[in-house]
Amino acid sequence: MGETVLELKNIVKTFPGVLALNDVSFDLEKGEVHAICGENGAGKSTLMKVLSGVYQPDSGEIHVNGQNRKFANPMESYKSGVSIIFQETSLFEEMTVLENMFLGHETSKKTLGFLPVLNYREMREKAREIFKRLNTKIDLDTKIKTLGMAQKQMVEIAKSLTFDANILIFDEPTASLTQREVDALFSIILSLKKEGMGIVYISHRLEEIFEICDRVTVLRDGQYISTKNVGGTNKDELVADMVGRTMHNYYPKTETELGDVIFRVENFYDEGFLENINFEVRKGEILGFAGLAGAGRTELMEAVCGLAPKAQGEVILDGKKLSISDYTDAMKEGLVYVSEDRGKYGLIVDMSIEENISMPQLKDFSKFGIIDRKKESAVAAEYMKEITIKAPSPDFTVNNLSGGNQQKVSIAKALAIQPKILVLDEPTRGVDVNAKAEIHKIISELTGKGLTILMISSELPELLGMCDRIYVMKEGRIVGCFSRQDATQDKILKTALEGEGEE
Amino acid sequence: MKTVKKLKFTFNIALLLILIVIFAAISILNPVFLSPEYLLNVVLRNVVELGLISLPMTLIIITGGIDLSVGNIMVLSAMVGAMAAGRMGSVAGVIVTFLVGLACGLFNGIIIAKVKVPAMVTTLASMFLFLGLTRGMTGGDSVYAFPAAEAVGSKLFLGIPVQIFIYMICAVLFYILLAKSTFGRRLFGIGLNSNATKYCGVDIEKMLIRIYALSGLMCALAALIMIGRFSSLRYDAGTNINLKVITIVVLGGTSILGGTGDLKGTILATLIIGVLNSGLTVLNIPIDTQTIVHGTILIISLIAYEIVNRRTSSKRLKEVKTELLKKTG
Amino acid sequence: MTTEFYLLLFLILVLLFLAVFAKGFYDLSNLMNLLNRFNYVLIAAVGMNMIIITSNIDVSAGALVSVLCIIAASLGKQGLPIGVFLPVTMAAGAVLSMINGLFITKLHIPAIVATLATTQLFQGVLPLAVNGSIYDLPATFTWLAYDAKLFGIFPASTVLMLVVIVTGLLFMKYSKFSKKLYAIGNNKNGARLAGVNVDRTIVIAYTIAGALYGITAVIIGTASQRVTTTMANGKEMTFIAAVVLGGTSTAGGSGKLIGTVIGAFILSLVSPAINYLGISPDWSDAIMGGIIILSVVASAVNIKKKRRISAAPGGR
Amino acid sequence: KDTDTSAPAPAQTTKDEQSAAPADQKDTQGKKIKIAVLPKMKGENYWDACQVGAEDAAKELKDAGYDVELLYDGPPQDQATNQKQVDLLEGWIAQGVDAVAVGCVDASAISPTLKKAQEKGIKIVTFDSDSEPDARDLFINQASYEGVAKALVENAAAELKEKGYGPENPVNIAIMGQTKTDTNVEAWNSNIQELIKTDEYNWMKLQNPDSDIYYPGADEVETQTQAGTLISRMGEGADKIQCAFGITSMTAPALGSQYEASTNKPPVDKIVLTGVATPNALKSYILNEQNPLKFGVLWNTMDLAIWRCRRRTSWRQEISPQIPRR
Ligand SMILES: Nc1ncnc2c1ncn2[C@@H]1O[C@H](COP(=O)(O)OP(=O)(O)OP(=O)(O)O)[C@@H](O)[C@H]1O
Ligand SMILES: Nc1ncnc2c1ncn2[C@@H]1O[C@H](COP(=O)(O)OP(=O)(O)OP(=O)(O)O)[C@@H](O)[C@H]1O
Ligand SMILES: [Mg+2]
Ligand SMILES: [Mg+2]
Repeated sequence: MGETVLELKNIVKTFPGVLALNDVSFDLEKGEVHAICGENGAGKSTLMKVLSGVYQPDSGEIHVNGQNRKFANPMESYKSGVSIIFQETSLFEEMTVLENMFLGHETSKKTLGFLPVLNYREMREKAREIFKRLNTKIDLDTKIKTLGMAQKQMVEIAKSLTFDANILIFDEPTASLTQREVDALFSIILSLKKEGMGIVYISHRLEEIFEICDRVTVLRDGQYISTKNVGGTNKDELVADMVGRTMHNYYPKTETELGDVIFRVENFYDEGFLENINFEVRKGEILGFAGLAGAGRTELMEAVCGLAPKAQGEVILDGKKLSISDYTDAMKEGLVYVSEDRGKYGLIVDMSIEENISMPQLKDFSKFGIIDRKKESAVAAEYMKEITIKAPSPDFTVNNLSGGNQQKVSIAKALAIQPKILVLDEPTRGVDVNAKAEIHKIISELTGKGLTILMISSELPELLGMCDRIYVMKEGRIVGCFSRQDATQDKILKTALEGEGEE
Repeated sequence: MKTVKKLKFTFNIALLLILIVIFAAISILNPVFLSPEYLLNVVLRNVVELGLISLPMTLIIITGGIDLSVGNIMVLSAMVGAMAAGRMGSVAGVIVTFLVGLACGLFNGIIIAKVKVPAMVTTLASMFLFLGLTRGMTGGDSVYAFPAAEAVGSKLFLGIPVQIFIYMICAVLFYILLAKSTFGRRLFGIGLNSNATKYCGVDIEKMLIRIYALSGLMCALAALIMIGRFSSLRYDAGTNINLKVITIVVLGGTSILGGTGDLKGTILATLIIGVLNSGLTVLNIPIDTQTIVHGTILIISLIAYEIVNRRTSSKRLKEVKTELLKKTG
Repeated sequence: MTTEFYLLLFLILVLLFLAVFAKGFYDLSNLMNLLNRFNYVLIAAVGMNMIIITSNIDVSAGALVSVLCIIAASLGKQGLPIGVFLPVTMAAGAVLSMINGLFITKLHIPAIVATLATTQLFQGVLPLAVNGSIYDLPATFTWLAYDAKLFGIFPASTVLMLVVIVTGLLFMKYSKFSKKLYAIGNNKNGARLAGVNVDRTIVIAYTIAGALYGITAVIIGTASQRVTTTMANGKEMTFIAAVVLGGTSTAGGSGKLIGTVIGAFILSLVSPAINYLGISPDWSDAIMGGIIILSVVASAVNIKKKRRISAAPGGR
Repeated sequence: KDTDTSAPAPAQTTKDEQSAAPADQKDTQGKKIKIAVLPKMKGENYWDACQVGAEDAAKELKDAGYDVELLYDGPPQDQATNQKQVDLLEGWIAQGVDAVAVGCVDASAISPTLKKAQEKGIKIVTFDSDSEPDARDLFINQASYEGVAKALVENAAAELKEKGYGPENPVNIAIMGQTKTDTNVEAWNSNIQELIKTDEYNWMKLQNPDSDIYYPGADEVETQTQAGTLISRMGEGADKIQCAFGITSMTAPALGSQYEASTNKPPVDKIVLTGVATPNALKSYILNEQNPLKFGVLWNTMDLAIWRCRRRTSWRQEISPQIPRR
């Protein structure tokens, strides 16, 4: 391989009460893709933020292109050749694509010899060039808020290329992308790599690491663990490094006896979003929903649960036709939805575990409108034990929990409603390997107790590993259905892309 | 929420201390202040209207909203009520006052909840609207009190002004509503994360409309008391009230960003403002200086809150991490 | 179509209506009187617009302008010409408004609360500093309002306003700084990551607004030979209303200056217009409120519709 | 008590009354007397002059051997509401002041509190704008309601006639008050309207009370802008206004200054501006030949306040000072 373009030496970073990075070293060579992996909170993002000047390290050295550097803010690091695409998007919704790409480093020319005036023409040309390089077309004058996730991601990448960077950092770029978009992203990464760029790639999806990375560095609890050539390691070994022990079964699916059809959705329809949806599920079954982003899976489930007021169609549970006008009705009938976006829709993170659990059905936790706090606490404690939420007490604020535990709280909250049908939308998004396996185990156990689960996921291995049947959606329609035995990654992907398959 | 609650606890104690210090200082400087008659008939009586409106305002601010039109709702409802009383008698006057207050509150609530115009913008516009309606309808003249208003505004019961009883009852009811009831819990939910609260099956639009309507009703109640106390009211009587009420709520430790706050703080803050208002007057401190004192106390309390907030949360974060470490090994 | 476009349409309709029904409305003296009112509202609203774009707000603007009026008058009373007291007042405005900015950024106090507190300080300090109001101001002081007429017609304050608008429009389009303002209003954290010094930018926005309040104060103050200590109290609501009517969201990050210009003009128009229509100016607040409500409701409904369409699958 | 004395007393009364003070010296000397003065608002020159006068008077009384403490406070101009006035009054009542002099923002709103004060034995004097008659001991009326209105209309009519108007060439008038709750201003207003209905003045017409009577409120800027609109509506012709009365100390100077500021001024020999204010506030407009504000009803509020303080020891009579004319 080539020369070393980036070296981080013995980085230490503490936050009040947290040792986020403890003596971590890392290096990157020209033309390589170097993965960093580790569980939630391992320190991956922090390391990259130290590198890009968001945080300043307590001690340690940063060498970029052979020079020792100290960055006071991200702009300084950009200018010295390090570009980063942050985990949480940092785009400005109300501003145009062009304004976003050049924010903070607009090109300007001097008017009247002294007044710096923005040079829109030059910026426009540069932007067009970059999009040509990325092989994408986006109108430079549209506002970001009108773009979809994938396009936003593309703007982020384009933005990072407006600097003459030779080091590019992707912090979980694929968390909200689906397979097709991931493939497109990978071809871009590969071409950038060919151009000689050094790329840091952070992801929880280990398959991706084996697909495009050259080396992989593992962090655990802020400690440096190992750096390996991807060719010379395997998934189990990586995971063992990440969690500190060996793990074997990622998808602990227990085979259960399926009951009769318990739940049917017929002729479901929502103008502009959903078209003629029909599906059914048997008691105890885990029914998967695959599809590209924007295929309408979330929309479908929200509509079925009364969260999209304009949708129409029939929902039949236990042979009884339900009339659901809002989510309260759905909950009453035992139809419960766990959102894909924990922080935004799933949990009130500034409230305690018990308060979150009681929120959907406060009536049951109250007498004459006055809340029974003892009951709240007792019920929460029960669920914490049942699905092993790691927290000191039920009145612990959710915000202070790890991602995996937060996800478990949202599942506990759903379970407390005593659902008959549980809808899980991306139940393991952004959750680390260990917690993922635990959540899978919980899901399995629940079906063992007779619960029926509808599960949306963009990770095909997860669907394949957990589901009894998988429906595939495309543009608001169901375009395919596979049984556990027939389903393969290729078939599902093909159906999701092209819309054909056995209906 | 536990951190928040602990924090509130200490902050309320700080407020109580401020109240006691101010109270003691004024009483020492001019013992006239301590006479029960002055305390009841002036100090308390003068803040009842502000106090009554700051109760629903606390709820509104906790949901992340704001209502800049309360003072104008007050005067509009009192005015239309008084006009009705003149034609149809006192009872009709009371009913109309409450109906107008309710209508104004619903107007705000529906635009905020259904049309989704930010509360600040909606109530800024309705502030102009209600003020303008009052001004246009009266042409700048006063409206006069009617017997029912006098009964709540200028009569005594057991030697204590009637409105003080009304305030105490309302304060207790609102305290229970916010701190103990399911309704209150949902309000906090809306303030902290309205999306997630909606995904818990809470009808947020209905909740918001309800609290703005409730605010309108409380404005009408306060308006009755006010017109009864002064025996007449002019169109501009409400304009200064808007920001004063917000000052009280914020002084009481409710975050303007929504999601945190409690009514004990608001009640304490109401008392502080009341004692300051009347106390500084007895000390013959000119009104302008009084304004400075108000501003300074507000700033000090904001800074204190910020410091307490930062200290507690960073300390709490440390505790959390060590606890977690112990628990998970 | 944008909010600004609809507002402009509305404005044109109103102006046509007035041409037909309000006799004498287009008299030169009335138009110039209208401009006078528009000038001071607009100049302050330009500053307020910048502040609101960063998703902050300034409810102390009215009290601050009152303070600045007194500062201008106390200089003017000594016979100093406008060439002296205008810049000094602007500088004073910049400094005092900067204090607001510092409160907000350094102490992390939400803008509405911080400025609520400073309002009380401004209001209270003023009567202590000057006993009562300032009267009998000399001709040098009232020069701007009485004698300074461009081509014998346009009040010089209109020239000030035009300078502010043109500079403002160019500044918002062609300066790096304006991009930072929008970025902060959109996504404070994102802006920080993009290397924007958020705190400093906000403080500067308040400072610029303060300087503009200085101009407003001079226009208001020089309108007669007396300047009172409460001159502009309560005017902040009019400034904010102009910005909001102009389509700037109080959530920050969006809104064009041209909208604020139209908004300020519409609001300034109301009182004289209805007076010429034979209606008491007492109704002007109600009509202003009605216009703002209709406008924000219409654009909210419009946005909702739009969102629905762009969210349709296949339509990306 | 009867409040209205139609014939203005001669100005010299002021001087004569000075001798009245020492007469009561015996019962009040040695005892500390607290006198509170509550203006409608602070920070406005008419009322600020009252403060100066009150302070001078207090000093004079002290020099004369009385132990007098003067308390002077009132609402800021933008908050000239009865609530503020009542708040202050309550504080003074609690302290047990001996006398209060009030210029009432709103007669009906303040009267209950004034009555409460009376019950405590506090002497109540109202000035400028009266309360309800049974809520005070004495009302000092600077000028009788008819007197002011008559002076204004008489002079305006004379001036208008000079400019070529009269029964065969009628004029439109407009009036600028402040708020409808000012007892005195409203009395002048209605007296003016009565007067122009009489045969003598019926060629002065108030066309549309809605749009031609202005109530800008206590807001200085609003007063200025409405005055500006009014000036722009003035000029020659039946659809214009030829004569404007600014009948408060804020609106009269506002008319003067807005005329100066106006572009395309209505011709000075075709319109008349007039009003009620302190001499200082109108001085420069009157002196300016190019300004149609040629006269005003003026008085010296400083003396008014001096006088009030002095009178408190002998409550016997109602006094009206002269309306000085130019
Ligand atoms: N600003 C901050 N203040 C305090 N603690 C922080 C801050 N940022 C990160 N941490 C803590 O530092 C540790 C490392 O966080 P980091 O975001 O780097 O993890 P990560 O590996 O990127 O996790 P994920 O996979 O969830 O993105 C965590 O314990 C986190 O709680
Ligand atoms: N990547 C994207 N590109 C464009 N629009 C998108 C994208 N993702 C979601 N959307 C928009 O969001 C709407 C809702 O999509 P929805 O979340 O229901 O799809 P999904 O299949 O659940 O996707 P996901 O896998 O992201 O959960 C879609 O109609 C689409 O307009
Ligand atoms: Mg991360
Ligand atoms: Mg989805």
